[in-house]
Amino acid sequence: MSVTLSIIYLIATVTFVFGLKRLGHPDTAKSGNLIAAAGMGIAIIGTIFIHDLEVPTIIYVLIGIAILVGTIIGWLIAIKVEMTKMPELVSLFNGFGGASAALIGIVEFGNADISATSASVVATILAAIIIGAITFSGSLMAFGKLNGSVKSVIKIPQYNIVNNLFIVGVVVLAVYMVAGGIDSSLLLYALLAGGLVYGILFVMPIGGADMPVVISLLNSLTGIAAAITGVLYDNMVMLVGGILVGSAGIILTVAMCVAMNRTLASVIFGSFTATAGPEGVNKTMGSIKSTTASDTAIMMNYATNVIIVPGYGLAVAQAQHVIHELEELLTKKGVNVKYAIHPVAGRMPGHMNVLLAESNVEYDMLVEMEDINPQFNNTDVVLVVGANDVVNPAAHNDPSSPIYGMPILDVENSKHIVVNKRSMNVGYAGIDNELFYNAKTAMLFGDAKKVLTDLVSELKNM
Amino acid sequence: MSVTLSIIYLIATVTFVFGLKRLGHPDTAKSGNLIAAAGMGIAIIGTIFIHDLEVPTIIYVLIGIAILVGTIIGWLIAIKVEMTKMPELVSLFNGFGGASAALIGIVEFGNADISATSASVVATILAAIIIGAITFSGSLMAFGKLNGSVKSVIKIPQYNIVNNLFIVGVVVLAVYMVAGGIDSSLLLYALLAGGLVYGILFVMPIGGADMPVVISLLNSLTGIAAAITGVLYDNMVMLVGGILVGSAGIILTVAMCVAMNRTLASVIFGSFTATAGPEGVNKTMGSIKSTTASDTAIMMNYATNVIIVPGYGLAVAQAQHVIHELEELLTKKGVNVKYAIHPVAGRMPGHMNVLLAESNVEYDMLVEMEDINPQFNNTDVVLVVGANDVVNPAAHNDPSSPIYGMPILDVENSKHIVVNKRSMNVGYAGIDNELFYNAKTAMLFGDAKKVLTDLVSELKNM
Amino acid sequence: MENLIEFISSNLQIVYIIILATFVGVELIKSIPAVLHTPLMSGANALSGVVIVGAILVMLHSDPTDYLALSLGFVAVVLGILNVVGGFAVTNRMLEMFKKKK
Amino acid sequence: MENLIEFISSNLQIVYIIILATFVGVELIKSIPAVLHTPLMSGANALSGVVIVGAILVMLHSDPTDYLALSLGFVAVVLGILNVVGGFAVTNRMLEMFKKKK
Amino acid sequence: MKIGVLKESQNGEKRVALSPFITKKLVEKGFEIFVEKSAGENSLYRDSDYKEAGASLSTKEDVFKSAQVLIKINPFDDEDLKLVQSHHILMSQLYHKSNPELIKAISEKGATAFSLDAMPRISRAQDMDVLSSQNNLAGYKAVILGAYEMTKIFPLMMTAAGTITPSRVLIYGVGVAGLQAIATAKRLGAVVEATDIRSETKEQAESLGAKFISVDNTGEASEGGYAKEASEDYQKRQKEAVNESLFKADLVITTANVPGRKAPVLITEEQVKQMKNGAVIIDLAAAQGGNCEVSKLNEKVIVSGVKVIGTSVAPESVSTNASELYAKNIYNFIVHLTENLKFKWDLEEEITNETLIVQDGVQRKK
Amino acid sequence: MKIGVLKESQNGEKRVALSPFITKKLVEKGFEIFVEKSAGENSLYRDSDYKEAGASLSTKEDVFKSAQVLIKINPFDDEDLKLVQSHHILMSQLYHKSNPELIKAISEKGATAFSLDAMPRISRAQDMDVLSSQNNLAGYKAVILGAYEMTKIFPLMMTAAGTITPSRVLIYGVGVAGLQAIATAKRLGAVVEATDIRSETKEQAESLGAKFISVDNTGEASEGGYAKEASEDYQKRQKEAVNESLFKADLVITTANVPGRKAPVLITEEQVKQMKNGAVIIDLAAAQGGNCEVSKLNEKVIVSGVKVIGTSVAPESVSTNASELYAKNIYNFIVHLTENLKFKWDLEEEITNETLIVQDGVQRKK
Ligand SMILES: NC(=O)c1ccc[n+]([C@@H]2O[C@H](COP(=O)([O-])OP(=O)(O)OC[C@H]3O[C@@H](n4cnc5c(N)ncnc54)[C@H](OP(=O)(O)O)[C@@H]3O)[C@@H](O)[C@H]2O)c1
Ligand SMILES: NC(=O)c1ccc[n+]([C@@H]2O[C@H](COP(=O)([O-])OP(=O)(O)OC[C@H]3O[C@@H](n4cnc5c(N)ncnc54)[C@H](OP(=O)(O)O)[C@@H]3O)[C@@H](O)[C@H]2O)c1
Ligand SMILES: NC(=O)c1ccc[n+]([C@@H]2O[C@H](COP(=O)([O-])OP(=O)(O)OC[C@H]3O[C@@H](n4cnc5c(N)ncnc54)[C@H](O)[C@@H]3O)[C@@H](O)[C@H]2O)c1
Ligand SMILES: NC(=O)c1ccc[n+]([C@@H]2O[C@H](COP(=O)([O-])OP(=O)(O)OC[C@H]3O[C@@H](n4cnc5c(N)ncnc54)[C@H](O)[C@@H]3O)[C@@H](O)[C@H]2O)c1
Repeated sequence: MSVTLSIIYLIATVTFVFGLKRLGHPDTAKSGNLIAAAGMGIAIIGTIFIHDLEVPTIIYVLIGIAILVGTIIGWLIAIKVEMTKMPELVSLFNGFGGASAALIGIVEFGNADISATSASVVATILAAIIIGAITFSGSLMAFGKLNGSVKSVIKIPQYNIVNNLFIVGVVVLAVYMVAGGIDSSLLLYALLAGGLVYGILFVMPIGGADMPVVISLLNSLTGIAAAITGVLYDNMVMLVGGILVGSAGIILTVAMCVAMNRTLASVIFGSFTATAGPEGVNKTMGSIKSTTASDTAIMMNYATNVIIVPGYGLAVAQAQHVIHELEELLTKKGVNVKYAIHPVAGRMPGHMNVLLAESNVEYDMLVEMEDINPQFNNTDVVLVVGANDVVNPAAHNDPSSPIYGMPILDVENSKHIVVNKRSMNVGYAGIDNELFYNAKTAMLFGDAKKVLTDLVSELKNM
Repeated sequence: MSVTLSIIYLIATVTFVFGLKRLGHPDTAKSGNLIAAAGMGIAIIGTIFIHDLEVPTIIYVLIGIAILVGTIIGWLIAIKVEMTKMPELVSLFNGFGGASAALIGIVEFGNADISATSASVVATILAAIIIGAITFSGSLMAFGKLNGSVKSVIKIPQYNIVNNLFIVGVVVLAVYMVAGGIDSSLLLYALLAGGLVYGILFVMPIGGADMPVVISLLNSLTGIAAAITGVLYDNMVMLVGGILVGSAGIILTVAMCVAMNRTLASVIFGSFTATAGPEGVNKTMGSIKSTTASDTAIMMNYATNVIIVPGYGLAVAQAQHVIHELEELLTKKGVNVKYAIHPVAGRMPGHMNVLLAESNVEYDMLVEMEDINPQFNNTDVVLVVGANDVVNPAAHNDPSSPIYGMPILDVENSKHIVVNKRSMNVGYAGIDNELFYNAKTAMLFGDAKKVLTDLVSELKNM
Repeated sequence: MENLIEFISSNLQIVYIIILATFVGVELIKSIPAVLHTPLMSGANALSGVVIVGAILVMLHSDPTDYLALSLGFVAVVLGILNVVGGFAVTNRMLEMFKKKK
Repeated sequence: MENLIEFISSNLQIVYIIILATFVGVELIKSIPAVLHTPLMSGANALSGVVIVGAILVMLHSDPTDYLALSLGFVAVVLGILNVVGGFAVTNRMLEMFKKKK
Repeated sequence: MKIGVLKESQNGEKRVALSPFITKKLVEKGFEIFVEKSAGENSLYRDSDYKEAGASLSTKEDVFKSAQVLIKINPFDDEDLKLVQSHHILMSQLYHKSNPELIKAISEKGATAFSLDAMPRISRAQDMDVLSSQNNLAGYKAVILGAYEMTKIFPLMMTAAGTITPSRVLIYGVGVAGLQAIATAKRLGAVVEATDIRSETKEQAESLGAKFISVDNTGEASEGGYAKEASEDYQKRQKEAVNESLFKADLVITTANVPGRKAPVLITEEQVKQMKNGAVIIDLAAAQGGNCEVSKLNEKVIVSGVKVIGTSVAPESVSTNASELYAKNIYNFIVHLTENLKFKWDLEEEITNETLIVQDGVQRKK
Repeated sequence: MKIGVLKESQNGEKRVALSPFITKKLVEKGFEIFVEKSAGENSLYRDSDYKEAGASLSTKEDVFKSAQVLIKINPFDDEDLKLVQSHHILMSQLYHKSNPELIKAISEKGATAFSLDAMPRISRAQDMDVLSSQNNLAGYKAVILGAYEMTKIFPLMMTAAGTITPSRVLIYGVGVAGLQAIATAKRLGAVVEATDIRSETKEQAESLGAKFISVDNTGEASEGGYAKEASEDYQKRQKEAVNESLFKADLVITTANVPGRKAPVLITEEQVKQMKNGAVIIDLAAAQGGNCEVSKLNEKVIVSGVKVIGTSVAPESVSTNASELYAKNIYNFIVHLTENLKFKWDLEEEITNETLIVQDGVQRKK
């Protein structure tokens, strides 16, 4: 390989590392993405133009067309699709990558004289095909599920066993081919089909909420497929890039499971036991969305206006000092923070005042209900801490509710609502709260003191 | 190379990575060290026994003797030396490593047929010799300085220029030898001597307080020398291990500079401007030692008894809520925490009580002076926050002092004392405080609120 | 097993590269905020499109008359570049929310 | 410069290994508490004693009559092992303070 | 609609039912307001303030003549009753359960009367709830009064002249007044303990920094957020649980009430005698018979070194705030009852139904 | 050595110079203590408590007869002076600069007298400093008194019946009393502002949560931690800077003193008239002439709706704590002056030198 190309690949590899590194922090993520993209760009261009092969023009033209077509389509899809459809898009693209790897494998299998080729090369080719196929069909399946076009969830009890037997079969076949140096396109297509089927079988039983984890896992697999192809061509940028994606992807997958309070095993194999959905979800009101301290922290960090709604739970948790710390921290970061004080928040008149005065919150940060209600429109994030009845829209909407007619804080008008409480339990009035099921609301479960402390640490690390 | 040995080296390399990783956290550091040591052990044993050379027994015997002698001496030195002498010991050992690399280079230079050897191999050999020599003499110099046996500090103004010219000369000579394929032992010894001299020249002007930084830098160099030798032998464990040490060492060096509030450049080149020593050091009282929030946090984390001494500065910083958070956190970690309340701490009677009550510190955590004074003996860490006069031993020792005769908190009896204040400024009584110059005392400079907040974050990450 | 050992000994440096790259990947991603999980997944996905390099190589090496290989290669390039371009573009859009204010 | 390029192209995998190992080293050490600086330096120092492997190789390869090489190699082994053993032992002692209580 | 504001006649009372600020708001809504001269004096409102707000000032007689709705804080007295006519609508705290004569007198006149203390404790009535608004202030002032009467200070202080131990404060009854008393005493640095028959108050007391003394309350139940009368057995258990704290307390504030009944006796004379020399008891339930056996309304009794102060007038002593809040309650109440400046007389509606005691001479509630 | 404790005779005074606890400590050291009957009564100490502590109880005459050292809080009065003999050593606050007659009378008796208010403000004297220990309590009690007298509450409260704005408290003089007043008012939730002639007090006031009103004080200086008398120019600047806050204040507490002089007048009658209706001024400097022009010692004057209360007796109202601290000061003082139960008469030593006003009939200090 030419030295120039080697150096280009080296540089591309380094951009991948830096890109990934920068993607890990909100402030640098954008530039990280661009750096990696640039590296990818030079790697592609270098590959096309720097070599000492005699390549007929037609091939260049074909490559050019392929790249042009792919670029345009990819670009259009990416910029047109709604934000909420992003995860399925990622899945789709990932499937394409897998397919590409599988196709390469197939071509190379055709090109090679299998019986004469070293076992390790054959193994590499077959691995690329199987893994590529799995990621392709698996990703498409995930895409379909997220998309809503695939709905079926298989409910055979011994499903996992069947599933695992199947993939073992595929691997055995591959080993057989490698060991025997068998050059049979029939078997090859059997392998390919096996990979494709397994991808579907693998993803099928997993619930929709777990899809992101699965996509991440499949993504990691695509990385491995790319790395294997890299070994095939002794191509370092593919090898290292693929491994980076593979290892980072696995770690990311685990992190996503942790963030969802699940284990990877329970996502993949527990698909049957965990169909009930998170506890405390009210059937008639729909489902709740829960969030984490780090997500909330980032949301607040990048917000312009934040309103904190304290309630009785703040007093129970004795979290007044921490909330003041949070407010100070946000203010220092240039966020406008205010407290919305509902007249009957807490359990005695002025409860919130006493509480917040104790932690020396400035009096002019506390805003009365009538004054703050018009401001919610203009608010990026409302953080409700241990309040419930005072933000319950039933007071407006439900004449049969015991709190009907009570004025409430109109937090629903703001862009995002984060509600911290320990559970889905009711407040003083003993009634459910529709707000928690609002599409804009994310629940941040936990004792207020603990949760706020976490928020503060997360914010400090930004 | 035999596969077994390759795998052993691979394992050793992995242990190095894990070892380094674990060394980065206090809870795992010990095991990290042991893991790395184990890896090193198998690499050494593997090297001796797994090969297909015909080696006469005498050489095995010699190797055995060398290893035995080195092990015994190294072990004895390591376990006998006082804790305070550790840094110089590290320097000494590091020098030995460098010397070893240089010796290898010399032998290989002798073995090789230079004019027939590829330039890159010759370059590698010479690089090992020069770098090994620099680390050897530099480390010994650093050892001597820390030791007190070398005291001279050169004060020639254009020193840096001379110094840099010298090393450039050495490098030019080496390049000349590589390019010309010159096989002259005379030049070789000139190179060796050049490296040795430069090591001395390099370390000589640097002040004693900066020695740890220099040692870390030299250590990093030794790593690079090892890596170069690895390239020479196409030996992966040396290569990767050396690079790991080299890169980790550089980062560590920079981190040490940051922790000392200096730049690497100012340590190496600024040796002449910064001879005055840190500001605010009282000539008659000796020198102060400053510390960081992370060090203090670790000390407290591993302490059994901690006493907090609040003073007027705590009130000025309005850090009462944070100190309560710190105290709660420590208590949760199983540390016994108490506050020592001096009767005239602050600026009004009961100032500390008012302050700490505001953050809801339990009354029974506050201990009066007479009751707490006997307990300092038994205390691992005293954290003095914004107090000064009330812990000034002049009240006991100096009849001419305006506070002579005032009872004080006997913090000096505890094992470690950490004093947080913003500067070396005096307190209410307007007098210097000997405590700050005590060998047991470390100053933690900064506004109390900021410093305590940092302490809390550090502790949370443990 | 034997094969593995053989592979290791004949591709020793590759093995080191794989191991070290794995460490790098793991260390880089170890502790990132949950809100970045999706963008990061998306970015990593774009990177996995590096397989396009292989697809291009397939085409470059193809005999212009080997239509099967050519067309498979063509499809592989299209899919690969889709993965790359789409992946980076989507990631970029996701990261819009982290625009610095002030 | 030319030499460098030549080296890179002929030792491509080594270059990758060096770069990746550098990343690993940097990422591992990036953010460690100051109190661990000294033990870490000491631990890294012990690791740099890996040069002993080279010293052993020198001796193994020496002609038993080449007294110069042998004695230089001998000294190199002694110094190297001193670095290793002393380094790990000192590090271990420094880390005594982090004994877990309870 | 014409609204008349009467000057409070009860001894020591300093509040007034309507503040100039609220007067202005009512006038803006179209109400006509007649204020008895110097009605606001003791709450620091000048007659001129009312005039500026758009009210007319006149004598009591003229107020009765001009206005249809008459508002007050305390129950209407004999002098008022003389002036009441059948078209009048009276609004004040009537305490109708314990004041049957008054209700009878009003009925006989053929008039209509709302009692604000009968306000149901439901969420949407919270802004008309005078008991809450006034008890809240009472809780605060009880602590101030206690701190004023004591010969000790509240907070812990470690000084050069020795350590002053913090005062111990014990609160009986963790309702509105009790909670505010806890909060205020805690702020001042006292060690606060509290007890209540309703077990849900434990968390509430703790949320304000008090230690709650739990008494096993099996067999007792609360009704719609109020306490029921306690059984004898409970009283015994309560004494056992609380005595230790009581005998160490420097200040005791009692706020326990059972709506519509005599207040429970929680501290007997015998217990008082075992208390610390110099301790102070503030009995906020004195008007309802007192939680302390020896307390007398509006008197300071000293029993073996313990000062027992029976009072219910605490809100009067913060008359400015108390009047503001009462006025806001009245405002919300009137706005709730009327539409286009006319009463809706929606008797199906809970608030109207509960508070309307006498309608056109017919007594609706007992 | 025999020490006699006299009952305070000054009107309204409730303290006593020695507590039973300290009595016991002195007895344990070997001192003999004679206590006038019922001396501790108003501080809640019973005669029996003293007896248990090892003191003898007797009449005033007998105390003078038995004891050599006589201790008190307030200056010795005429009745005391009749009983004084030349061997007596008197200890109390004598305020010798403003009480020349008293000093003369003592000198004429040929007796010896220490004045505790003359204690130098040096570090090691802090535990004998009665001004600090008593002013500290005065600062606390002044706020309680103010809160008691006001018709508003201190804290901000957002309630269903509307929002109560926090009270605004203004403190003149940020010495010992002023600081404690700031702390106490702040705790109760008021918005606190403070001013002082000494600029170093800014940081101190802020460390307790008050806003400091800075007055340009070039030209003024302090001596050994005390303020000097302010120039007229300063007074003008001060009024300008503070007036805005003064006219908005609900409670004003003045504590400004210049040692050995009449207290500076900081609030004129004209200013009082511009203040809020219902505001309260507590003038803690009333005994030194008062910081407010209209204040009268131990009286409540009402000037155009503003209550002005001149008092210096605040510590008496927390007599238990005040007596404890005073006793501890006296204890430390006696321990300091004696060795083996005998006076050291070390006149070189600063504390002895400064506090010993009359020695054997010779006046040492003016
Ligand atoms: N202010 C007054 O004067 C007064 C007097 C009497 C009654 N009320 C009534 O009290 C209610 C006040 O409304 P609100 O919104 O303040 O309170 P709320 O409706 O009672 O809700 C409080 C919420 O806080 C959560 N919580 C409790 N402890 C917590 C902890 N440690 N950490 C995090 N969350 C915690 C609880 O949910 P989890 O259990 O799931 O955590 C609960 O749902 C109104 O209904 C009002 O009418 C007020
Ligand atoms: N308690 C009383 O009643 C009373 C009354 C009057 C006088 N005094 C006197 O006051 C003194 C009290 O002793 P103390 O030890 O409490 O106080 P101190 O001796 O006055 O020392 C306070 C220290 O806090 C530091 N500091 C100030 N602001 C800070 C901040 N924001 N963050 C961190 N540190 C800060 C200052 O050093 P930097 O500037 O370097 O930060 C200063 O040296 C005694 O001398 C006592 O006699 C007491
Ligand atoms: N939701 C609303 O609209 C609303 C409005 C105001 C008050 N409230 C609630 O109503 C409840 C009662 O408030 P309140 O202050 O008017 O009550 P209250 O004045 O009737 O009684 C005060 C307290 O005394 C307690 N008590 C009675 N007998 C006792 C005994 N034997 N021993 C100990 N304690 C005894 C009661 O439990 C109550 O907590 C409170 O919980 C309050 O929060 C609700
Ligand atoms: N180091 C010690 O041993 C010790 C002991 C006790 C007190 N002190 C210090 O002594 C100082 C004085 O204490 P004090 O309370 O007894 O003082 P004080 O009673 O004499 O005066 C009270 C305050 O009034 C202020 N003042 C005087 N004239 C004023 C004017 N015209 N305008 C505004 N303010 C005016 C003074 O500056 C002082 O702060 C304080 O700083 C205190 O901390 C020191």
